[in-house]
Amino acid sequence: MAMYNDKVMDLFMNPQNVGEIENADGVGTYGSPVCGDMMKMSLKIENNVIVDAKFKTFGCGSAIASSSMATEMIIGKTIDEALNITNKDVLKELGGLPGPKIHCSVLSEQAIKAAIYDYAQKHGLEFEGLKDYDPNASEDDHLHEHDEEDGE
Amino acid sequence: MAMYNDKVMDLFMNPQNVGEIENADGVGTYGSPVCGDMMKMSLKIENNVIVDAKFKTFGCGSAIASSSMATEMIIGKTIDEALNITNKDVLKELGGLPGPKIHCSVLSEQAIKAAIYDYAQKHGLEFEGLKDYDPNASEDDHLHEHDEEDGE
Amino acid sequence: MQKVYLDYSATTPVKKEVLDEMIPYFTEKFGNPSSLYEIGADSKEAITKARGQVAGLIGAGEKEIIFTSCGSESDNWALIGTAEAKKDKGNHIITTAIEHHAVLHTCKYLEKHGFEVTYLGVDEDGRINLSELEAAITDKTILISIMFINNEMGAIQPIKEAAAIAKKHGIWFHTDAVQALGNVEIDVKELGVDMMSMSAHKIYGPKGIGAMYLRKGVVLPGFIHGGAQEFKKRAGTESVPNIVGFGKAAELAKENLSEHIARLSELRDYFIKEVTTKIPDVDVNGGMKYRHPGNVNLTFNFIEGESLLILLDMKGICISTGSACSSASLVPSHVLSALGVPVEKIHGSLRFSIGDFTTKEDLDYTVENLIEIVAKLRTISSVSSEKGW
Amino acid sequence: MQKVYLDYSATTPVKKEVLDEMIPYFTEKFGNPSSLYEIGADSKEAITKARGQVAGLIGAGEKEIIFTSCGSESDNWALIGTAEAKKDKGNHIITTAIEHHAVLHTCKYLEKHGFEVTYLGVDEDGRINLSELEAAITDKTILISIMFINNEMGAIQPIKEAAAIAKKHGIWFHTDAVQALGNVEIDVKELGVDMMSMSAHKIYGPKGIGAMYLRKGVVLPGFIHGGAQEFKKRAGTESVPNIVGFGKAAELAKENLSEHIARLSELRDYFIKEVTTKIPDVDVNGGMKYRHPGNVNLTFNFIEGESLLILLDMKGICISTGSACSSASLVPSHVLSALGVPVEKIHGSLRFSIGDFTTKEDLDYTVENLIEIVAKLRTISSVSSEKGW
Ligand SMILES: Cc1ncc(COP(=O)(O)O)c(C=O)c1O
Ligand SMILES: Cc1ncc(COP(=O)(O)O)c(C=O)c1O
Repeated sequence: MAMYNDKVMDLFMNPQNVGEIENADGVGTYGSPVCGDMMKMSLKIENNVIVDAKFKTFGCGSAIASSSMATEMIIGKTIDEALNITNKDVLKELGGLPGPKIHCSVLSEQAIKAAIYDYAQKHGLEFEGLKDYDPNASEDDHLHEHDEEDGE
Repeated sequence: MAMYNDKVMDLFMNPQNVGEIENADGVGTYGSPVCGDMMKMSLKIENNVIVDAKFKTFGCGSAIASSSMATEMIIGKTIDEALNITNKDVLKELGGLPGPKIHCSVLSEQAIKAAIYDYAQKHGLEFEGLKDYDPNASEDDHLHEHDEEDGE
Repeated sequence: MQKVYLDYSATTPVKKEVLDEMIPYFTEKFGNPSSLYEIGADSKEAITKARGQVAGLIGAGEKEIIFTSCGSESDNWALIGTAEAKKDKGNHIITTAIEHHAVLHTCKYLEKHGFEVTYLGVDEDGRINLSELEAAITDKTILISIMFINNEMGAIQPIKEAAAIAKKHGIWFHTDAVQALGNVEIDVKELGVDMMSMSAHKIYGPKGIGAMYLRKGVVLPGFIHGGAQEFKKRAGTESVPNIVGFGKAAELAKENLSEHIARLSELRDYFIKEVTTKIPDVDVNGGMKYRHPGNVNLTFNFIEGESLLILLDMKGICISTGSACSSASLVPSHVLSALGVPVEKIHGSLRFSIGDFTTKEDLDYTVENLIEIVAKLRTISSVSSEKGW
Repeated sequence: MQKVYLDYSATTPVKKEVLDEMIPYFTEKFGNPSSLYEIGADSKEAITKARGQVAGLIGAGEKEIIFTSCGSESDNWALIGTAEAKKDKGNHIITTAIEHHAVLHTCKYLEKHGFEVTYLGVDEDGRINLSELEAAITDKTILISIMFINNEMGAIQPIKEAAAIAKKHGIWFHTDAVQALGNVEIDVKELGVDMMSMSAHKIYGPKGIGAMYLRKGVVLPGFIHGGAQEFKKRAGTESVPNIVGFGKAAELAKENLSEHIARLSELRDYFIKEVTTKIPDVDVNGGMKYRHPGNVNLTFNFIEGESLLILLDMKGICISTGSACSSASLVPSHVLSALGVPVEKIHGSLRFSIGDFTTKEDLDYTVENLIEIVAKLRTISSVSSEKGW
C-alpha cells in the first residue's frame, strides 16, 4: 500500500492494545461512525500514572494505526504528560500520514483527552491540560480536511 | 493515392493531349493560378468538328486528369456536341472525384466553352450552347466548394 | 501471491487481441490521418474502420460516432455544448443525483454560469421516477442527461422511456453510457437518445479514448476547436492507436455480449449469495432487477471500507470503495446517499466489480479472505452488532 | 519501393524505446491511477515519473505539468480558460496571424462570445515585431498567445522578449510550443511564460496525449470537469500508457537535444542547397536565421503543390502541402499569406520536414525525384517562367 509508510502499515496490520479494559478508570470516545471514524479509549490509572490503555476503533487504516500508537505512547506516562501529547506527536511517531489522513491523528489525541476527562469527572479532579477541553466539541471542529471526488 | 480512383490516377500520371496546337482555331483559358488551377485549351476545328484538342493545366491531380479527359471527350465531336458536355459528363467519365475536387471538372467544361467562344468570335459564328456563356465569368461564380483547414 | 482483480468498473486491462491491433499504428503505420500520402490515408482508413466497429456496437450510423479523449470529455461536451447551443431557448437542465462527477461537476460549472439544474432523486433500487422527470420539465428545459448505468451500484435506468419524455417535449437527451457500453444491449435508434458518452477503458480497450454518439441532426457546437478532424467536430491529431483499440474492443464486446452478460450475472449472483450467507451483517446496496451484470455493492456493517480494502489488497484482491477515505476522497458517496444508505453504512461499503477474466475461484478466494478480515476488523471496531452503531 | 518520410512536423513515429515503456501499462499494469490498491498506485507512480520527465525537458516544476489529450486541447484550454478567468478584467487577446488552427479557431470562437482579438502580422522571415506587440496592448488585454515555432515555415518567435512585455503589463502569456518542444532549448523559467502547450506525437511519442505547462500561481479554471485527476485540473481517467510514452519521449528528447538540432540543421541546409541549385525557379519561404532545425518550405513555381505531392507519394516520398488542395483544405495557407507569399506561389508550396530517422540518402533520393517530377509537371502547366504567371 503505497499510501502508508511501513510503520503505519505494520501497526494497522498488527495493532497493539486492542480491546476494552474491564472496570476502567476512564473511558472516552471520540468521532462517530457518521464521520467515518470513531475511537474508544479506556484507561487504567494508578497514582496519576496511566498503567494500561486499550482502544477500539471504527475507521480506516491510519485511524487504527494512530489509535494503536496513541495507546503505546501514553502507557507509563503521567496524566499531565499524556495530556501534553498532541496529534503532531502521534504523527511524528507514525512517521507521517498522507495529507487527507492527518485528522486520524487528531482522533487519537482527542480520545485520550476524552478518557482522562471521564476520569477527572469521576474523581472530581482538575488538570491543567484539560483547561480548554470541550467534551461536546465534535470532530468537525478539529482539523478535518475535506477533499472531494474520486477519479474513475 | 487513396483519394483518387485508378482512372483519375492513370490520367494524371499519363495525361493525353498535353500541349498547345500551333495555329489553333480556338484557344481558351479558364481559372487562374490564384485560384489554384488554370486550364488552357486549344482546338483544331474542321467543318464544325473538333479534330484535335490539346491542353495545358496548372492545377492539382484531378485538374490535370479532368483536362486530359475533356480533350479526349471532345475530339471527333461537333461543336454543338462539345458544348453540350457538362462537368457532370466529365465527372462520370472519370468515375467520380472527391467532393472538394468537383470544381476541377467545372474547370474543363468552362475551358472547352472558352476555346469554342474564341473560335466563334474569330469567325463571327453563334452557337446555341454558348447562349448563356459569359466570357468574363470567374471561377468563383461556378461551383467551387471552399473547405477550410488542415488537421495536423 | 494470488492476484484477484475485482474492479472492472474502475478500468479494465486491454485485451490481447485489442493491443495486437494497436501496435502497428505506433511505429510503421504512424501517418497523420490528415496527410494525403499513403501512410496518412492508411491511418484515416483505420479510424473509419474503428468508427464502424463502435457504431456497430450501439446501432449507430458511422458518421454519428465522434472520438473524444475520454468519457469525461464526452460528458462535458454534451452538457456545455448543449448549454451553448440552446442558451437562447432556456437555461434549465435536468439530471440525476447519482451521475458521475464528469456530469455533476459540469453541472456545477454551468450553475455558476447562470444555468439551473434539477437533480432527480432515485428510489431504493437506484432508479429515477419517470413522472418526477416529466414533472421537472419547464419551458426553460434544454437538456435531460441521465446516466445509463450507475458506476457504484449498477442501477440501470429506464433510458428509452426517459428519452421518449424528452422527445415529447422537444428537449435534447443525453446519456452517460460509460458503464453501460458492452454490459447491456444498446440500440441508440431504439432508445431514441440524442447524445451518448462512451469510454474505451471500461470495455477492455485503452485508457484515454472515448466517443460521443451524436445523432444525425443534432448540431452541437465544437468543444475543442482547431483542425478539421472528426467531421470538424473535434480538433486534435487523432489518437490513432487508441481509436483502433477502441474499435477492436467494441467489436469483441459485440461478439461476446450475450455470453458476457450471462456469465457475469451468474458470477455476481454467486458472489452475493456466498458473502451474505457466510458473513453476518452484510447489506447489498441497490436493487437486483435492473443491475449491471458485474456490479456488487456491499456494506460490511461496523467496519470502515478503506481498512477492509487495504487488507484485501495485501491478499492481492483489488476492489474499490465508493465511500469515504479513498485517497482522493473523504466525502461519503453521493450515490449511496441518494439511495438512502445511512452515512455510517456508506463508510463500510465496497464495490466488487466482475469482468471477463474473473473466475469462480477468484470469488471463492475473495470470500475466504473477506470472512477472516471482516472478523478481524470487527474485533478492533468500536461499534458492533451487539452495541449497534 | 524506397520509403522516405519527410513530414516529421505532421507527426512522428513512436520510437522503439518509447513503445517498449508503454506496453506493460496496457495489460499487466493496467490499474486505474485513482485506485488505492497496488496496481493503481503503480499507475499513479508511472504518471508521476512521466510528469518529471516532461518537466525536465522544459525546466518546469513537476506540479506545473498537466497532461491533456493533445496540443489542441492545451491551446483551447489556455485561451478559453484565460477568457473565463479574466473576463472581469477585459476582453482583449493578442495573438499572431500565423498560429495553428487550434489557437486561431479558438480565437474565432471567443470573438463570437464577445472577445476581441488582435492578430499580429509577421515580417518576411515569419517573425513578429515586438514594438507592434507592445503597441497592441490595451487596458482590456488579458492574454498574449504567441506560437513558439510555426508549423509550416518553421519561424522561431522571440518568446522570451514577448513574455517579458506581457509580464511588464501584468498580462498572462501563453505559447503554443507543439513544434518547438524537442527542437529548441526550452527553459520555461528563463522564458517567463505562464502557459505552454505541448504534444507528444511531434517528439516520437504517441498521438493523443498532450500537456500544458501551467506556471505555479496561474489559476486557470478547469476545461474538462469531473474527477480529481491531474491535481484536479483535468478530469478523465488518465491515458496511462500514452503518458508514460510522452515521458520517455521527453527524456530521449532531452538527452539528444543538441545532437538532434545539429544533425537536422545540417540535413536541412544540405537539402535546401541541393534543391535550389538543381531545380530552377524554387523559392525558400521564411527566413533561415530563426528556423526550426528540420523545416524546409519551398515554392516550386508554376506547378501546383498537390500534384507534386501525389507524384512524390508514388515514389514513396511523404511530404506535406500547407497550401491549397489538400484533402481537407482548399484555402491557401494563412501562414504563407502572412509571410507575403503571393497566392499563386502558395499553391506551389510544399513543406519537407526532417527528423531523427532522416538520412542524407533519403534527401538525395528526394532531390532526384523532384528534378524529374517538377520538370514533368512544368511541361503540363499552363504557366511557365517564359510566359510568367
Ligand atoms: C503548432 C501546433 N499547434 C498545435 C498542434 C495541435 O497538436 P495536436 O495534434 O496534438 O492537437 C499542432 C500539430 O498538430 C501544431 O503544429
Ligand atoms: C459513469 C461514468 N461516466 C464517466 C466516466 C468517465 O470516463 P473517463 O474515465 O473515460 O473519463 C466514468 C468512469 O471513469 C464512469 O464510470
